[in-house]
Parts: sequence; structure tokens; C-alpha cells
Amino acid sequence: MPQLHFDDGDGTLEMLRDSVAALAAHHPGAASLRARREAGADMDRELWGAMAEAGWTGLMLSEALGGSGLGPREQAVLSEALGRALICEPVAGSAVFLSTLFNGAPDNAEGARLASGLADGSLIVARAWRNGTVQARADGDGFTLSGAVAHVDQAQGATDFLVMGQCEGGPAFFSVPAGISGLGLDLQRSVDGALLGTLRLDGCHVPATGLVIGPDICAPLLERAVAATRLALAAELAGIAAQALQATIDYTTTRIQFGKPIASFQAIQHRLVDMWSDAELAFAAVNNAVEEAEAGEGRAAALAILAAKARAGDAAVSICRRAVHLHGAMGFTDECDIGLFLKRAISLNAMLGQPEELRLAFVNLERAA
Amino acid sequence: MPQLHFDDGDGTLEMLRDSVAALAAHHPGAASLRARREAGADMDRELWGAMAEAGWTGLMLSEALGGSGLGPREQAVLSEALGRALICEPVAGSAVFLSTLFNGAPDNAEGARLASGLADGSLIVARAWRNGTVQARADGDGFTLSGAVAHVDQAQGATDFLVMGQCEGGPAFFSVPAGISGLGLDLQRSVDGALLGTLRLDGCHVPATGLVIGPDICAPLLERAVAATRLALAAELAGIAAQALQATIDYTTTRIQFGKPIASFQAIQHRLVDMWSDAELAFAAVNNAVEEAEAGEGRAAALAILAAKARAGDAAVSICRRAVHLHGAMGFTDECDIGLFLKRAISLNAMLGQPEELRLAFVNLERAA
Amino acid sequence: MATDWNAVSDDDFRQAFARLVEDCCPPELRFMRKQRPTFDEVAVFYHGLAEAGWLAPTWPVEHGGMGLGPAKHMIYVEEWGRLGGPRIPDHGIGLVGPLLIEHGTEEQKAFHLPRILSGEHVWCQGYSEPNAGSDLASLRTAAVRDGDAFVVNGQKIWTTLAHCANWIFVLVRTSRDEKVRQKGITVLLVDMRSPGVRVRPIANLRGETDFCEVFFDDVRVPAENVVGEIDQGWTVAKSVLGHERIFLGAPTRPEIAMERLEKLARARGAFDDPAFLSRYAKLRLDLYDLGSAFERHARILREGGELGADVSMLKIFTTELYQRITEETLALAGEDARLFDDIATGNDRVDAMNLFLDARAPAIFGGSNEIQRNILAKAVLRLPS
Amino acid sequence: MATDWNAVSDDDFRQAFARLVEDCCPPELRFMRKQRPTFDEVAVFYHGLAEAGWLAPTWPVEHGGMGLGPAKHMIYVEEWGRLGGPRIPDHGIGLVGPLLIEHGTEEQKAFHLPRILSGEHVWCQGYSEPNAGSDLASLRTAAVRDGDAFVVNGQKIWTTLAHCANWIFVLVRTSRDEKVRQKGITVLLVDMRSPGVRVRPIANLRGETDFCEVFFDDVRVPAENVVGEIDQGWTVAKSVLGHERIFLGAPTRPEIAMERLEKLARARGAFDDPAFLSRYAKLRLDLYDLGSAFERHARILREGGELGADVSMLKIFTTELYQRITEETLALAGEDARLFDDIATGNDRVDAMNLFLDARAPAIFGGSNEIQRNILAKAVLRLPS
Repeated sequence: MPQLHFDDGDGTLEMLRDSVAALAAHHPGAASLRARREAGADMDRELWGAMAEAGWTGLMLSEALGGSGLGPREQAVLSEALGRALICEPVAGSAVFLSTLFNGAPDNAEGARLASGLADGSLIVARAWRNGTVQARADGDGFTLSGAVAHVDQAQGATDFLVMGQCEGGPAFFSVPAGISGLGLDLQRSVDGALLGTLRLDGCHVPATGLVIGPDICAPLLERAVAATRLALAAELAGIAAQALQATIDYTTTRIQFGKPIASFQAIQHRLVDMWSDAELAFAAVNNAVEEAEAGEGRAAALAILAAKARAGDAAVSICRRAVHLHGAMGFTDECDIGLFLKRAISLNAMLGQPEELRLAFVNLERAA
Repeated sequence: MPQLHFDDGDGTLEMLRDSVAALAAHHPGAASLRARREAGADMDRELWGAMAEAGWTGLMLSEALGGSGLGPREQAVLSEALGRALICEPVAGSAVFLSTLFNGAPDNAEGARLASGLADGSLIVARAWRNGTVQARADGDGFTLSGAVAHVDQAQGATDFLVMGQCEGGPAFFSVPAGISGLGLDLQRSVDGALLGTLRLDGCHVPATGLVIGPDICAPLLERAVAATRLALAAELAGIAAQALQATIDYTTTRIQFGKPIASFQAIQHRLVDMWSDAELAFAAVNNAVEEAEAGEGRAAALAILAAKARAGDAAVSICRRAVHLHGAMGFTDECDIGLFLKRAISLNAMLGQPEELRLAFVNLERAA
Repeated sequence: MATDWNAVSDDDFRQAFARLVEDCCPPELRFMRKQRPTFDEVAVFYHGLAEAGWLAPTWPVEHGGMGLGPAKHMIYVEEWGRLGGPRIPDHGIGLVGPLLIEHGTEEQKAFHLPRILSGEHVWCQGYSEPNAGSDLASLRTAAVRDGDAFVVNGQKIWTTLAHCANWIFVLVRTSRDEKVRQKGITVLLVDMRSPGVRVRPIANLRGETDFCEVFFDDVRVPAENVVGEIDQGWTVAKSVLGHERIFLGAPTRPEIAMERLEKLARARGAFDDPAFLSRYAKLRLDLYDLGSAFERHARILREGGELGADVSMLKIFTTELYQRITEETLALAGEDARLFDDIATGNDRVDAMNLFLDARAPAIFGGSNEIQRNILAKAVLRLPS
Repeated sequence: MATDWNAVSDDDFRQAFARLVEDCCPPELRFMRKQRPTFDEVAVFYHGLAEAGWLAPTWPVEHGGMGLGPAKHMIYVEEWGRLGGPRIPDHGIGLVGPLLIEHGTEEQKAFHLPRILSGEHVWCQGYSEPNAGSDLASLRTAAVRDGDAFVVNGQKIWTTLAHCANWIFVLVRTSRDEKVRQKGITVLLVDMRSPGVRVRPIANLRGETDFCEVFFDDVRVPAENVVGEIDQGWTVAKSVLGHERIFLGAPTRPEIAMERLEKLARARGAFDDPAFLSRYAKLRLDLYDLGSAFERHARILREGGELGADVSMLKIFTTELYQRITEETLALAGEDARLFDDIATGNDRVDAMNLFLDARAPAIFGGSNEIQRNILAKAVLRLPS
């Protein structure tokens, strides 16, 4: 059945898969999601702590900053396993994104503090840089930030925000402690059971030391972080697709109608084969993107990552849609997990570019050459 | 099974269907197509004569001009039957288009001569007005035409051409006898077994009496003729779709594999149901367009005709594609008729706008309101 | 003397209905987001219709209905949708009434019909069971004769609004002769306040509670609550489907979804993007042509004909189109597709996720689209087994 | 002493092949439009490869082959496509050779292998019959023992290039035991110049004659022409499929079709139309991801593994993608989609219809995509019957 295939010389990948399985045994993904949703929370702090302890929040963070310094291959395998287990804490959008930024940022105390808190789970660093604009005006001893950013994960539970503000020299990232004066937060429910924040900054003052990534390097670093995040999202989506497929095979094989398992009907079989084939293609795309990313950060890697996120997103959503349908009336209930997979797939698919946008970026990049 | 449904008070529609069946018994469509293709001809003059005798080339032509003066309903039923019988002489592109033009043209001897020849089959009036441009320059006693027009049906066998030329006052239609000085013709093979001409006019002189439709009324008249032709094409495409479906049901019901007719396999059954459903939708669209056209020439009719041609074209091509596939290796042979249906569907679908173009015209017209 | 509504012109009929809705349906109940409001939520409208004599369009006049033929009934349903009337718990009006009028005893009619009209009895329908969904013939809820009553044991599922109903009509197995699986089934009317009836609501993907499980544990049901003949329940139940099957294929839901897609597209300026316009055009034409196809079948009814099995084509197409439109809406939403809550569009909101999730249901309920295709293959295309 | 090509670096291998093609393949044979040229049309290339020792890449060196392992063979096939080498009648090289090398007698090998290399014997393959297409086990062409020979009666169909071949290897029924339908089948080598063999070419949708019917009317075939064991032909025939199955799923044809679509799109300025670009992007990414999927399976081979049943997924995807690209090309062609002849694009031409029609075939031949899905359902997804 579909999964990522990599050479696993020292057994790291196997270990990662095992550790996700072990954690999921104590914190089953679907149950965590339901509890979080029930509680009207935006994260499960205990689960996040366990994930940090397992080393997942700092997997790609350099060892100098307190992380494990591993690469796209290990991250992809971890993300795939998280997708399968429906563990919804935002590893891609948080750990991968932040680690890539911090790895590339110049030495600075505030960045190091945030990185270390990310790795050990002591800080929740919410990212506010997309779906809105923040102006950063230099004042005497620092910066004043004003603006609003929507769709911020972990905003309610955040200890700190990493906010992208537009300076004179271009965009830059600022560390903004939660609870400072001028910060406001509106919350909406996300489809995968968390809360999404709209962060409002009304003249928030940040000291000069709060400039974690300056405008001189912000743009290329952001591009790198987006690429790494997309790749992790793609792997997670592929994992979701694979598990939704497996659940559907299991359900249709045991669901009896007209005296036979419904998976014995040819129309259902062909549908399942097409779902499987879509999942295989998604894994092939992610595999390829990981290999291209390991080979370098050039155009080939950029293309491969765009393709992988588009493919895995499309595959996960459409496989989950068909999976819900093949679960019959049961699939339409909230108590059946398959609907949670669909909702999670929709949410990740919508992050950092839906498939159509990514495909257009691909052909534009390819044709620009 | 799918077909057009109309009230048939006086039995005209039934009579039309019977007359196509009778003619098809003597001139089976597939055989005619193969013979025409083999001969490297662009039409079957004998078949065309028989069709004129049956009254089909002048069905919509006013009685004053020698036709039957019937309407969209009768034409749609005739075209549907022609599609089913795979009778490929260009009734829509020729008879319907020309009849609509002549019906609306002011009294003039040359127009009347062409109309009469169309109705009785004595003239072959090829249309050259699209896929190219012809300039018409008024000279002392008439006009000089220069330019080229591609994809002209019946160009090789034409006795006359009706050419659209750009005058000072706008487009106009001119009668150009075949064989006059300055006329040239290149031929290409069409997918449905005829020849398509590229007509080149190099300073062809036409007398003033050759101006059949002047620039004062040409544009609205052309719009009306295009709409009528599209509607007839839609009906013909729906007929093709229905017959291709029927042939596929017949084939899959008799074709035995693994000890059973392949139409007993659920995957094949569902495919056939989807094909049937597509055909039903095509007939519903044509039915609706005929009724709207009968109710008036306004925006509602224009929308309905755009929808019908788009739907029937898509349905016919995609049903025929699946039909060829379901005929297995046999469907890939030239000796099996199903491939001819596919080719004919492609050709008619490509005439006067492929589905995408028509759909965009629909939404633009609708949204302009 | 009651109006013969069938003799009234279509326009007058429409206007009369429009006035009535203005009068008795409060604005907050019109164009409700909720697909399945409870009886209490819409009671004022229910009673208003009842008082005006418009609650039971297809019931005969002598039973308090309007006695509409299919043609006027089609208009009734169309106008309801156009005017934004909320869905009312309609199993009593739509199913139990016709069932009793056709198969009920005089006593059953006299007792139940007025109580449906008054809203005293709110009905739900117990057909499906955990192991009898598409395959209804394999149902196992059993009723065993015991003196002047039947004792019912078993479980029903996907029982719409059972938690708000006080009566249920159930299909129960009364004979174990397995040779003819569709025989041996009986229709029974059960007062849900009887001892041994238990209801468990089930939340759906949208987080709402449209349907329930209903458990029967030694529930005694008087024998006079059998409808029609014992062991002939299959035939009895099927007889009331009638022309109402066409409404499963009505374009209502894709129309609602299309309105939302257009609203979001306008808010996002998407109509200026030719790539979106191309995808939109395809969906728009699908909806337009569905209207033409629906009209063809509706006309048959209007002209006094009967629906063939081919009407299922509408059900398949409309439910799949509904899905496709809601999927395009999520695609257009970009990162807002992460929201479970509605998407803000200027001063308005678009319930993109609500409709996307709702669209999962109609392709399953009322006979899954796979079952519909099986039926069409046999009954219309006459394909071999 | 022959070169050990497996030991040569991939780059050197590619360069050697490129030089060879430059030397022995005339320009007019490269990037041919015709899918299936006859032996005569491409004989010069065939003989050129043979003389250089490059004709039979997978045969062992002792039989005149190159002895390539799967890794180098993959490169060989890739380069052939990249260099635009014409397809040669390859049933002798690709199927008969491996069949005889694995199952043939010493006499069979000594007689046939050199004649394949020399081009003296041109082979075709007789598997399918009119009533045994997907269901090969039901084949009926029969061989009855008569002294030192078999007498063959029956008919084969879809026999590629039979009208240009002089030998055919056929699956024939040698036992009527219906209990095990795949038993009782034998592989037989038949000289097509034997009395009683008749060939009828069949034109295809493109108007070309790729395949034929072959009739056997009391054809006497020496008993020594049996390959492998009698009645074990099914196993014998299947054994030579091996890793070459992967080529059914190679992205070659969609790549060709994509090149044509891009050429037409450039000529029409379609890349400036966002609606086209959106559809193009979908196809382009399908092709790109197919490449990634193909690479995954190819790597398994390169690393010495064996293909699983899951490789069929490539066959389905590549053949359906091939169709979709050619369909988009016709849509882009506008009214030019009426042409059977190629479409002019400035100084060049695009064979839109040729490819569209050709794309009908691969989804059928080599096991229809429905059969492939059946196999995947069982062999990979392990779904119940």
C-alpha cells in the first residue's frame, strides 16, 4: 500500500514511524481532535509537549539551536506518519516553518530564545505573516507594528507571535510577546476542529531586539521556509490520503449488503483502485520532491515541491471525499472518523496555496526558463 | 431511450423520422461515408439528390422560395434522425444555414435562383464565410473579391459559392459561380470522410446582381442563420450520441467474456448508465432550445441554443469516445461503424464553436444582462 | 366551500401562496441556513399553513388537504423554494397521510389525519437499519404477535428528526420466510411514548443533529396499528412514493450552492479571471441543462403521465452537481476554505463549508447513486445480469 | 571479446548508443509519424543495430545479445525514444528470443536465434482470438496431434504486423479439459509460409494497417516446434513478460502528445489565455508526476528488485493521460479539429487527429484498463470476490 520509499540506512526513518505510532497509542488523533474542538481550544498543550519531547518540533532545527538538524527526508516521513495518525497539531506550519527561518537567521538572542522554546515545547510561537498586512514603523528604540493578519494557528495558546511586518527596506520578522498592549485577537472555528485567530496589532511596540529577521534576508528565507512547509504539508496530506484509503478498504470489506461485502462489487472495486492510484501518485510526487530538495534548492526542487503539494492536496481531498461517500450514511456522521480525515485534508490543502494556484506557479516557473 | 419529445399533432414528425429511415435503408450512412472517403469526394451527389427530393434541403426554406417553410421543431427531428443514421451530407451547415439567410434576404433574382436550386437539389451552394477573410471592393459594375476561406464544405462539388465579403458598409454575401476566373481551391481530408476546401479568391469579379445580402442586413441575418445552424447541429449530435449508445449497448450485451456478456459487469453497466444520462441531458437541452426558439428570437432562445450545441457536442464526443473504448479492439478498427460515429461527432462538434467557446458565450450573454 | 385550486390559474395560485407565506412565515424563518429545523422552530409557519388549509397539498379535500394534482403540486413545491419557506417536519404530511389515505382503516384516518394537521403528532420514518441500508430487504427489526398487539424488538437508524417526533411508522419483519426476502415485512404505526422506545441522536458532519437511532425493546404496539395487510408492507410502503420521487432530482440544492458560489466570486472579483470563468461556465451550464431535464420530467407529470424509472437520472445528476459546485466554492475560497464558520464577503457571509459538507449527504440518502445506477442499468437500459 | 555493457558508465553507454543511431539510422527514419512501420521500411536500421551487436539488448551475450540487466535496458529504451529511433518489428527480439532462451530446445535456439538477428525471420504473436480478448483462457484455436506434427485450426486476431511477418508464435488449445481453463494451452512456432495459413490485414481508425487476422486451416506444424511443455503454454508465455511490463506504463506517448499540444498552443498564442493555461497546467503536472511514479518503479528494477502487480497503475494512468492530452489538443484546434490531415502551424504541422485516434488503442491493448483495475483490486488491494 502507498507510502514513502527511502533508503533508511541507519534506521532513523523506521524509528520516527515507530515513535509516532507509540505517541498515537496514547493520544489517538481523532480523539484529540474531538476534545480540542469540544473545548473550543486551538491546540492540545499536553499533546504538543509530548511531541516536543519526542523531538518533532525541532526535527529540522539545527543542533546549534537545540534541534536535531535532520532533513527533508526525515521530516517527510514524520509528517506522513502524523497524517496517517490524524495528529493535527501544526507541525508543518509551525515547527518546519519556524525551524527553516531560525536556521537561516543571523545569530540573535531573541531568535535563539524562540527556537529553543520551539524545540523544547516551552514556547508556543504563533506565525502571523500571511492573509493580512502589518506595517512596521521604526521608532526611537524599536518598532511600532499595526495591521491585522487572519488565519493564525495557535493564536489563542501562543506565548509569542512571530509577525511579518513591512519595513522601509521590505518585509521583516518581529518577535511579539503575547499579551502586550495593542494586541487583539478574534477567533473563528476551523474545519479541523481548532480555532483560527485574526491577530490585530494596534500600535504594538517592539524593542529593537525584537527584530529577528531583517529585511536584508527576509524574502529569500521566507521562500525557503514556505517551500519546506509545503513539502511537509504534502507528506502529511499523502499520509491522510493513505489512511483514508485504508479505512475505506477496511469498511467496505466488512460492510455487508445484498449478502456480500460491498468491496466485492466491481463498481466499488474500481473506485477503490482509482483512489489507490491517486494515492500512489501523491506518494511518488512527495518522494520526488524530497529527493529534489535534498539535491539542492534550485529550480528543480522548487518545481518538485509545487507539484507535490498540489498533487498530495488534490489526492487527499478527493480520496477523502470518495471515502466518505463509500462509508455510506455512516460517513456522514460526526462519530465516524472518516469525516475528520476529510476535514483535515481540506484544511491542509487550503494552506499555502490550493492546487490550482500551485500548478500555475509550476508552469509559470517552468515556462519562465 | 433518449430522443426528442415534441407534441406531433399532425404526424409531421413521425413522417420525417420514417422518411429518414426509408432513405437510410437505401443509402446506409456508414457505407456512404466510406464510399465518399474512398472516392476522395466531398459529397455524394446522388444521396444529396435523394435528400432534396425528400424535401430535406428546403425544409426550413419559405414556401415562397420553393421550400416547405417548416420550423425548428421539424428541423430538429430531421437532424436527430440524420445523426442516428449517420447520413453525413451537410444539411445543417448547408440547408439550414442557407434557408435562414434566404428567408430573410430581400427579394432578388440571384438569391431566388440559389434558393430554388438548394431546394430541388439542382445546385450545390457552398458557403465560404468563416475561417478566413475576403475583401469586397466595389468596382464599376459590381465587386471584386479577394481573400481566402478555409474549411468550406462541398467546395469541390459546388456549382456556386455564397461568399461573405467585407464591403465598406460591413460584411455582405455574394454569389460566386464555381469556375470563374480567379477562383482556386485546395483540399484537405476531413475526419468524417469528406474533403474540406480552402477557397482562394484572387480578384474575382462578381456583377452587381451577385450581391445577395447587403451589408445593411447581413449581420443580424447571419446571427440568425448561425443560431439555426447550431440548433440543427445540436440535434444531429444528440442523434449521433443516442445511436452510439444504442450500438454500444447492443455490442456489450452480445460480447461474451469470462462466460458472461460484458454488459453484465457492474463497471460496464455504470459506464453505460452515465453515457445514457449524458445523452438524456443532451436531448433535454435540445428540446429546450427548440421550444425557446419557437417562442421567439430573443435572449432566452440565444442562451438555450448556445447551451444545446455545447451540451450535445460534448455529449456526442464523449459518449462516442467511451463507446469506442467499450467496443474493445474492435472499436479501434476502421471496419466497425462506431469509429465513424466518433469521427462524425468530432467534426460536428468542431463546427461553429466548440463547447468551451459556446459556454463562455452563454455566461457572457447572461451576465451582460 | 373549498376553493378548487387545480382550477385556479397558475399565476393566481402563485400569488395566493406568496401572500400566504408573507402572512404566516416570519422573516427569520425564511431562507434559513439550517437544513432541518425542528418542529418547534418552525411551528408558527406549520400552524399558519394549516389554518389556511395549505398544509397538505396532495391530500384530498375531504381530509383537509388541497387535493392538488401533480401539476399544481409542482408549482407548490417550486414556490415554497422560491419564497424561502423553511423545511417543516413533513413525514406526517408527505408520507403518513398518503399511506393512511390509501391503505388505512377508517379509524386510522379519523384518528391520525387531524392530529397531523394540528401538529399534535409529529412523525418520523423508520426504514433503514444498521445492516439494511441500500439493501432494505434484509431488515431485521421484528414484530411478533402477542394477543391483540405486536411486540417489537430491534433498531432503526438514519431516522430523520426522531428526537423531535412522537410517532414513528416503521417497517418490521413479521415473517421469517427467507425465500422471498421482500415479503414478510409489515408497516406499523408506533407511538414513541410507548415503553421500550429509545432515541439516540446522531450528529452529522455539519455538527447538526438531523437524524437518530431508534431502539425498540419489547415495545407493545396494538394490532390495529398495522397499515394495510400483514406481510405486505413492502408493497404498501412503495405505493406512496409516487410522483414525489421527482423532487429528489429537483435542482434546488445546486441552485442554492450556485447562488453562494456567485456571491463569493463577486466578492473576490473572480469573474474577471478567465480560468475561473471557464470552470464557472461549465457548472452554470450543467445547472441550466439540469433545469431543462427536470422540466421534461415535470411536464410528463403535469400532462397527467407517470414517472418512469428514468427519473433517477435527475437524482444522480443533481446530487453530484451539488457536490461539484460546493467543491469549486471551496477552491475559490483559497485559505478561507480552512474555516468551519461562514466566510465573510463584505457585509454578507457565504456558508461554503456548510454546503460542502451538506452536499455529502444527498448522494447517499434516498438510495445511493450506485444503487440508482444499478436500477437504471436494469430498468431503463435493460442490461443483462 | 564483447564489451560488458553493464559495466560501462551510464553516460558512456548513452553516448555509444547515440553515436550508433547517428551512424545507422537515416534521418528520415527518425521521429517517424508512423507508429508501426513495416520491416522493409526500417530494415536498414534493423541491420545496422544487428551488425553493431546492439539489436538484442536483453539476450545473453552467447546468443548474440548485449546481456543488459534491467538498469541498462531501461536506459537503452529511454535513449531509443529520445533519439527518435523508429519502432522496429520487435516480436522476435523482445518475445521469441527470450521465450526460446528460457524454454527452447538447443535445436530451436540454434535455428531461430540467428535468423531473428539477421532479419530473415520476422515474427508476429498470435494470442488474441475473436472471442478471447481480455479472457485469454477461453481461446479456441486448436492443435491436434497427428503423428510427428500438430494440425492447427482456428483464428487469431489483433496480430500486429502479421502481414509483414513470416513466422508466428501462437497459443493453441491442446487439451479440452475445461475444468482448469488456463491449462491445456501450448506455445507453438509456425512458419507462416505453411499451407493453410491466411492473413487478412485490418485497417484501424487512423487508416493504417497495424494488425491482422490470421486464419489456420489444417496447418501442419512439426511437433518439434512446441516451446516448453505441452499444455503448459500459459506458464511458458507468461514467463517472458518479466520486467518489460514497465514499458506499458512509460510516459513516452503522453510526452509526445504534450509536445504537440505545446506546439499548437504556441502557434495559437494559447499560453496567453489563462483558461487554457489552467487546463494545460493540470495536464503538465499529471505528466510530471507520472514521471515521478515511473521513476519509482524503474528504480526498483535498477536496484535489482522485481516488479509487483502495482506497476499496472502506470499503464492505466499513462494511457488515460495520453487520451486526455490529445483531447485537449482537439479542443484547442477549434474548427481545425475537423481535419483528418495534420494541422498547419506556421512552417510546421501538428498531427492532432492522428494522435487522438492513436490514443484510443493503448487503453484497450495489452489488457484493457478495466482488466487492469480488476487485477489491481485483487492482487494489490486484496479486495474480496
